[in-house]
Amino acid sequence: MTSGDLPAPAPPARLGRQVHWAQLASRYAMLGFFAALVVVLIVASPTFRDPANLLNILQQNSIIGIVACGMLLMIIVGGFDLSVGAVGAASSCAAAAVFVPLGIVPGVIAALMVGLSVGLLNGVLIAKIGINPFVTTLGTQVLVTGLLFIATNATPIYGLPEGFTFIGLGRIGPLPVAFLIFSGVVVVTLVILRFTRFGHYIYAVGGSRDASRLAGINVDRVTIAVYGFGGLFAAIAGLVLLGQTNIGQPASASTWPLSAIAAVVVGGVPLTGGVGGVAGAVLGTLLLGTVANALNLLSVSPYWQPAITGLVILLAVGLDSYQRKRSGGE
Amino acid sequence: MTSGDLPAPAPPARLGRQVHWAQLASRYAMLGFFAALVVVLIVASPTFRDPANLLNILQQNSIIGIVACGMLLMIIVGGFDLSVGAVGAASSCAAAAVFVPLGIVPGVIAALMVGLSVGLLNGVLIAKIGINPFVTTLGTQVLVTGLLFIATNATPIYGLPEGFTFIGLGRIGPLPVAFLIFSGVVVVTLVILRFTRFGHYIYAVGGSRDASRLAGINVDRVTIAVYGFGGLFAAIAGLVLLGQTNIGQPASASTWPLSAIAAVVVGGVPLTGGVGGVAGAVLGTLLLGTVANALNLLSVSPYWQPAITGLVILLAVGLDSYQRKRSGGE
Amino acid sequence: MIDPVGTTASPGAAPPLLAMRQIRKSFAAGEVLHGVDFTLERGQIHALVGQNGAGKSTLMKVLGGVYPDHSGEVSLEGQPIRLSSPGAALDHGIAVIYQDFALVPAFSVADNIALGREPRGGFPGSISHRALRARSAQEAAALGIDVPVGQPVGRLGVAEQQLTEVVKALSRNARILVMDEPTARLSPAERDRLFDTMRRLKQGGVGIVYISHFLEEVFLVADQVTVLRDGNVVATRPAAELDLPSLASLMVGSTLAVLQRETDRRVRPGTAALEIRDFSPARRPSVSLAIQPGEIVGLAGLVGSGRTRLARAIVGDLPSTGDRLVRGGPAPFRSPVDAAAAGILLLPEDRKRDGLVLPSTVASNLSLTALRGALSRRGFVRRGERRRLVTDLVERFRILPPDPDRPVKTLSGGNQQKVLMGRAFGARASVLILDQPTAGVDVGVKAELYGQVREMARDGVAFIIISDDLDELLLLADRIMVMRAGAADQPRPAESFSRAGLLEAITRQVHEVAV
Amino acid sequence: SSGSSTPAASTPAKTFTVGSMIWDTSVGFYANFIKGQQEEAAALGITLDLQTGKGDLATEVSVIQQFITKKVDLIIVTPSDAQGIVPAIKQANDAGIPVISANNQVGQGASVVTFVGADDYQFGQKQGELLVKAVGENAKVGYVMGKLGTSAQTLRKKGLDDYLKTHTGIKLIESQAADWDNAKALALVQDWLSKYPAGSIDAIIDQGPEGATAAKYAFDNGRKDVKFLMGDYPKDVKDGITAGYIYGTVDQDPHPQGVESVKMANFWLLGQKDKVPQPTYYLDLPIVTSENVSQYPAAWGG
Ligand SMILES: Nc1ncnc2c1ncn2[C@@H]1O[C@H](COP(=O)(O)OP(=O)(O)OP(=O)(O)O)[C@@H](O)[C@H]1O
Ligand SMILES: Nc1ncnc2c1ncn2[C@@H]1O[C@H](COP(=O)(O)OP(=O)(O)OP(=O)(O)O)[C@@H](O)[C@H]1O
Ligand SMILES: [Mg+2]
Ligand SMILES: [Mg+2]
Repeated sequence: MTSGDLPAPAPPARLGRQVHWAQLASRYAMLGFFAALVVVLIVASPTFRDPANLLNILQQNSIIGIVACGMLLMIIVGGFDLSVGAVGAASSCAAAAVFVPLGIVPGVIAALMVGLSVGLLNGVLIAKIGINPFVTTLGTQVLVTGLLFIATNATPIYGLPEGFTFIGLGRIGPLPVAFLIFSGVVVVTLVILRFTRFGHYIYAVGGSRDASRLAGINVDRVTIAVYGFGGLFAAIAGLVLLGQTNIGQPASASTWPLSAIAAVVVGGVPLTGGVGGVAGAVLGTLLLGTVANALNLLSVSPYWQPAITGLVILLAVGLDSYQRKRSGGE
Repeated sequence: MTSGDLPAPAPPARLGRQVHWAQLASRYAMLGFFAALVVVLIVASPTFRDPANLLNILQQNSIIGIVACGMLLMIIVGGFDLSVGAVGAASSCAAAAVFVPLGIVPGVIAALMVGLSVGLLNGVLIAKIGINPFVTTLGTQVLVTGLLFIATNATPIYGLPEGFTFIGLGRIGPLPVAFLIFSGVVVVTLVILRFTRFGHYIYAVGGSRDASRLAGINVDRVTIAVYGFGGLFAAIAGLVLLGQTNIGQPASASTWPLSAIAAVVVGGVPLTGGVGGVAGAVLGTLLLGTVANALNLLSVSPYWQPAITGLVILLAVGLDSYQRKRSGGE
Repeated sequence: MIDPVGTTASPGAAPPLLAMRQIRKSFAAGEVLHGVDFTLERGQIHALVGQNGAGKSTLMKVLGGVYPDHSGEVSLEGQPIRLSSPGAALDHGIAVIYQDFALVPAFSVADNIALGREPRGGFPGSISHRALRARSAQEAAALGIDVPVGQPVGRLGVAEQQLTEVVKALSRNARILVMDEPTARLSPAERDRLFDTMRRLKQGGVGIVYISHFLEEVFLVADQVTVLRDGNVVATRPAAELDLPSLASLMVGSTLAVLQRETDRRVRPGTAALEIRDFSPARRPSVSLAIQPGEIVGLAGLVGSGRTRLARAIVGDLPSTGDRLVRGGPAPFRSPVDAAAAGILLLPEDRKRDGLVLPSTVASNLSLTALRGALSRRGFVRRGERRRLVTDLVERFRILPPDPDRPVKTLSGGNQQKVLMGRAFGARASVLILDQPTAGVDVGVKAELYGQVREMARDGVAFIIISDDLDELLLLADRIMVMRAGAADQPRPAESFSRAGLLEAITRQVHEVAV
Repeated sequence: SSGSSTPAASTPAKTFTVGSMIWDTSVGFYANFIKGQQEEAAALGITLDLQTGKGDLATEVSVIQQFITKKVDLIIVTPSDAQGIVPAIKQANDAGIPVISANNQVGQGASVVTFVGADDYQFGQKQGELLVKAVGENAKVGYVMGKLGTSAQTLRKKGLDDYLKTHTGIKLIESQAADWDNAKALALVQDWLSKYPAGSIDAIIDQGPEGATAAKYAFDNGRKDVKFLMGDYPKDVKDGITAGYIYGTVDQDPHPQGVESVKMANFWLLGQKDKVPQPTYYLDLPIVTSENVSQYPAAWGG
């Protein structure tokens, strides 16, 4: 459903239904780039077009995708979150620690609680105290990681119930469970942004805090809630991670924040806030994920992979931005 | 001179002569926090007050300090740079590679060339193509690191002349050479921002691109030049790093971008651009450096150190922001 | 000297709709409202006038709940209330049109009109975008205001932004309506329509606070007038008891010189300082015009008539076709940078978006354009020179408070406009294009500014002045060019226009189009 | 809980202070290494000042410098790069502070008392041995590496490459980096499994233990044709070997390295220098497979 959602006039500039054409064009530029890439790969590599592989791509990128959805909300409201990695690691460790004695459900609840509370803490520090998102989330990231190391001595937590890998690696029919969870998160994000007053206010606050406040919108509450969702989604991602590795890894997930922000921004969402749609986050995630998969399948030397990835990012976004600029979009 | 420079009305908001008091207060809040910390440590720890240790602090934080000065310029102009780490590593490797056959001077030149060109590339991509700073510099970071890995197979470059450690670890009289280089960079930055037309334009462009454009400022050129400086400073830092380790290490310096941005922001410079002064960058660098040093001296368990660091950052900046918010500074 | 009837309600009589008592408000820089009393009755249009920086907007922001840290009591129909936040003020039925707008640029006009009171959708917490668009469009129509409901506000001209604010505020059916210089950026037609609406609301018992620097308008609509000076009330009188000169003198504390056309100034013959031939902003009719050194040409027209577009195209900020000649030579500007280098400067109409560098100080803003010239040598700023220019401009343009080191965003609207003017005048330009240069500037200073313009014209600077204030054009311009829907009449000598004639010329085409 | 001073149990004339710098304590591997050092230090009544290099060479240098200003009696270093740490060690030499390196070597140019442990180059060679033991002389193998540029990655690779020079029949048909990250290793293995149908790849060898998850995944998805070989010996790898979806691993047990490093430090400080093997004191790197898995407790996470 997600990719089918792309061409639909999701509101990157909150123009209600009808999208300003520059935005539309640019969205299509990125979409076109992605489509072209996929087509080339399908033609070039039999392994790539193997459905099993395509499903792998979906499963492998579900984690970052879930994080990216939360990141999208925080970017639209005018911030971002560097603590999602720490939250992911912490929540998966919390889950693992609780699983072993108490079983699945309490474990899941523990994880979600960890994510939600760190997220809300971020929100309060940003909205009420007025610390900027960068310092706030960098601080909580360091803090949470630290507490995690204290709690675990930096050693992984082993001994989880076999069954739990279902979340991370299991399938329902042909579809990876992780991907279904991702899809669920995408739908939730979509509904929030498109159909709820809260979502509308996320755009408003991101577009202009002052105007929103003067219109009687409770800017602080919106901000705090958004970071709450960010933390919650990171925790869900942490659970999926746990489901893939089956061990609680304190040192894991450290690359999530940059990867998730990258996914959103590559998807054409500016960091300035006030605009953007879930389509962008999904598109960016899949684009980066497909590139990584392709590089592996084509056995590109690991020494070359970063360089090529960098080039692809710059190329894709460059194309996008340049045309956006020409069409006076920004 | 740097710390002596702090209370002086350096331009966190380009207030020329006298500083708007909210800004002043907030600057003093952070400064007070720093002073208090230092006093406590001097009283508490004989090792800390040992001049040798104080000089160590200056030397150890020179690298991040140099990077932070470049970062400051890019933040004031309304962006930032995630590629400084890659540039630092690349330039130190370039220097190392050139040293071995050709000697010091060509090595230094090579390093600076690497830094400058990557910086300018960032600037062009941001100003001319219109890619946002996050994607641009993330892209070049990955790209540069990748090329570095290709060139070196990710293995360090050995066999540098002994003498070169002078830059990183040597002393002139009591003063660490690294710190003298840092001071030089600080002075250059100060002069640019306070006394040159270019510096004034940096604040204008960061404050409002549209207004600057209509006022007849060549916004693109200013932006490109700023990122050029950012890359150049990162290269200088790379040379100092090389002087500390005497090997060109492709995987080094990956933490520079976040550390440098953190230093600047902790110093009270908002990421929104248009305001800020070199004093902030210096203050932030020294504050974070002192905390790290103190935690080591007090033999705080490595597992506890991140948590405490996180707390300190949030506390310091929280204090600052909260009071700024109250006094309507923002 | 405070009129008892206006403020203290006599016992027995119903308490006033709104009573503000002893309002004080200070900023970091000091107190700006020194115990202000203000009373508003039901169905009253109460004009609030005063010089730039007098405290009008601050007082109204207190009423809007923007400054909960004020002191003094506010009571609504006798009941004391706390204005703790904008939300609280709105809940009390107080709607404010702020001088520097409160719009979300990325949102459509419709979204902005409905901001904070979006229609519910199918399920709790949901929103119906369809209903929202329909309702906003209908609300705008009901007020007879024509705004592009679907457009993002960020791409609108100031006038359209202003109209959006009007619809937004009027559609909240508030008990108290505050309008902070709503007409500063409107052309005559919109003003009249706005006044009709105000009178209608007044019939409905709404209390309206109306702030304006067009004193004629005050007498047109206001029942009651309160005059602020330096944060103090100097008078509260029924409008009927006042006339223009007396009101003006209450404001400035001295009588005003009557503004006259000047007759002695001579336009210099010879090669035009700036000439455009068959020149047209992208997808607009083409225009031809030649301006001599020392000449002042006025551009008159309705909102949307294309004046701003033309101006932005001339300095190369919007793409254009046709020829542009500077002092006889071709000048293909790719951007305002080229124009500035050739001595042609545009003073933008939107001081917040395109004009000022808000985080910077008054000094930085004033010296910004001049830096490229005399203020720097070999890339280094000549700080002494800069200081001198800045202090001179602050003094010449009567910028209040006269503190060059203030962040410009802490200045009052009118004073911000003065800074913008000062910046353009401080740079050695040969052609100045001023788009709505005196918007929000008080009468006293306007006279001053006109003097400055004429002085520079004497020194051979050529001016294009875009203004919705017809009197301004008639007073200043040597020739006036009327624009309609992007097309332009032949420029005619200003003397050849009567005020009525000019107004007719501006609106004519529109009627024909309507037919 | 602070990993520092523990009062001298059996008080000798003076309690020695030993500074221990570990290049990155957030690496799980070092948890038991640290435990070993702390236990031994406590037993010997040595004050152990434990510091982390935060995985950043410059920080490692500054930690050493602080040990020098603190005037510790001896420094134990676990550097991230043998050569990169040399200038700092030289400063310690100049300050007359003896240095012992553990787990990772210190390179040419500075003098250390001795090296305690097993270094990553040997580790790589041992993995070569294991590989041959697993697949014989002719095989197609996928190689999962750690984060590029980390010393463990470069040295273990060098060790393996050198070992395989004499076993030319074994081809590394794939070699990618998974950054010591379980999820990345899993994705990588998934991609390879879709690329190489049964029979076209014989084994996948991982520089670290992160591949354990991937091994289980392959096993559960019917790819029992691929042998999985790990590096290091945490609980999940032990479980994997016991359960049979991991062929074997090389056990670099961090705990004894920690213990021995402190013990050697103590001998040296007490002047019993003859008890300190020089220039190197190698601890063995047992190869663990299903045959002997039962006799080795997991190196950590046990
Ligand atoms: N945020 C602020 N910080 C500091 N001073 C301020 C701030 N806002 C307004 N002021 C000061 O308060 C005084 C009154 O400003 P205000 O905007 O109320 O004037 P005004 O009557 O609306 O003038 P104008 O007619 O130009 O709009 C001015 O001197 C202004 O400098
Ligand atoms: N994306 C944009 N960014 C900046 N300015 C814009 C943008 N889009 C339009 N504008 C400016 O806003 C103006 C539209 O508002 P307006 O109708 O007042 O201008 P106009 O058609 O010239 O009418 P007027 O004669 O009243 O100036 C355009 O002329 C243009 O200069
Ligand atoms: Mg005002
Ligand atoms: Mg206009």
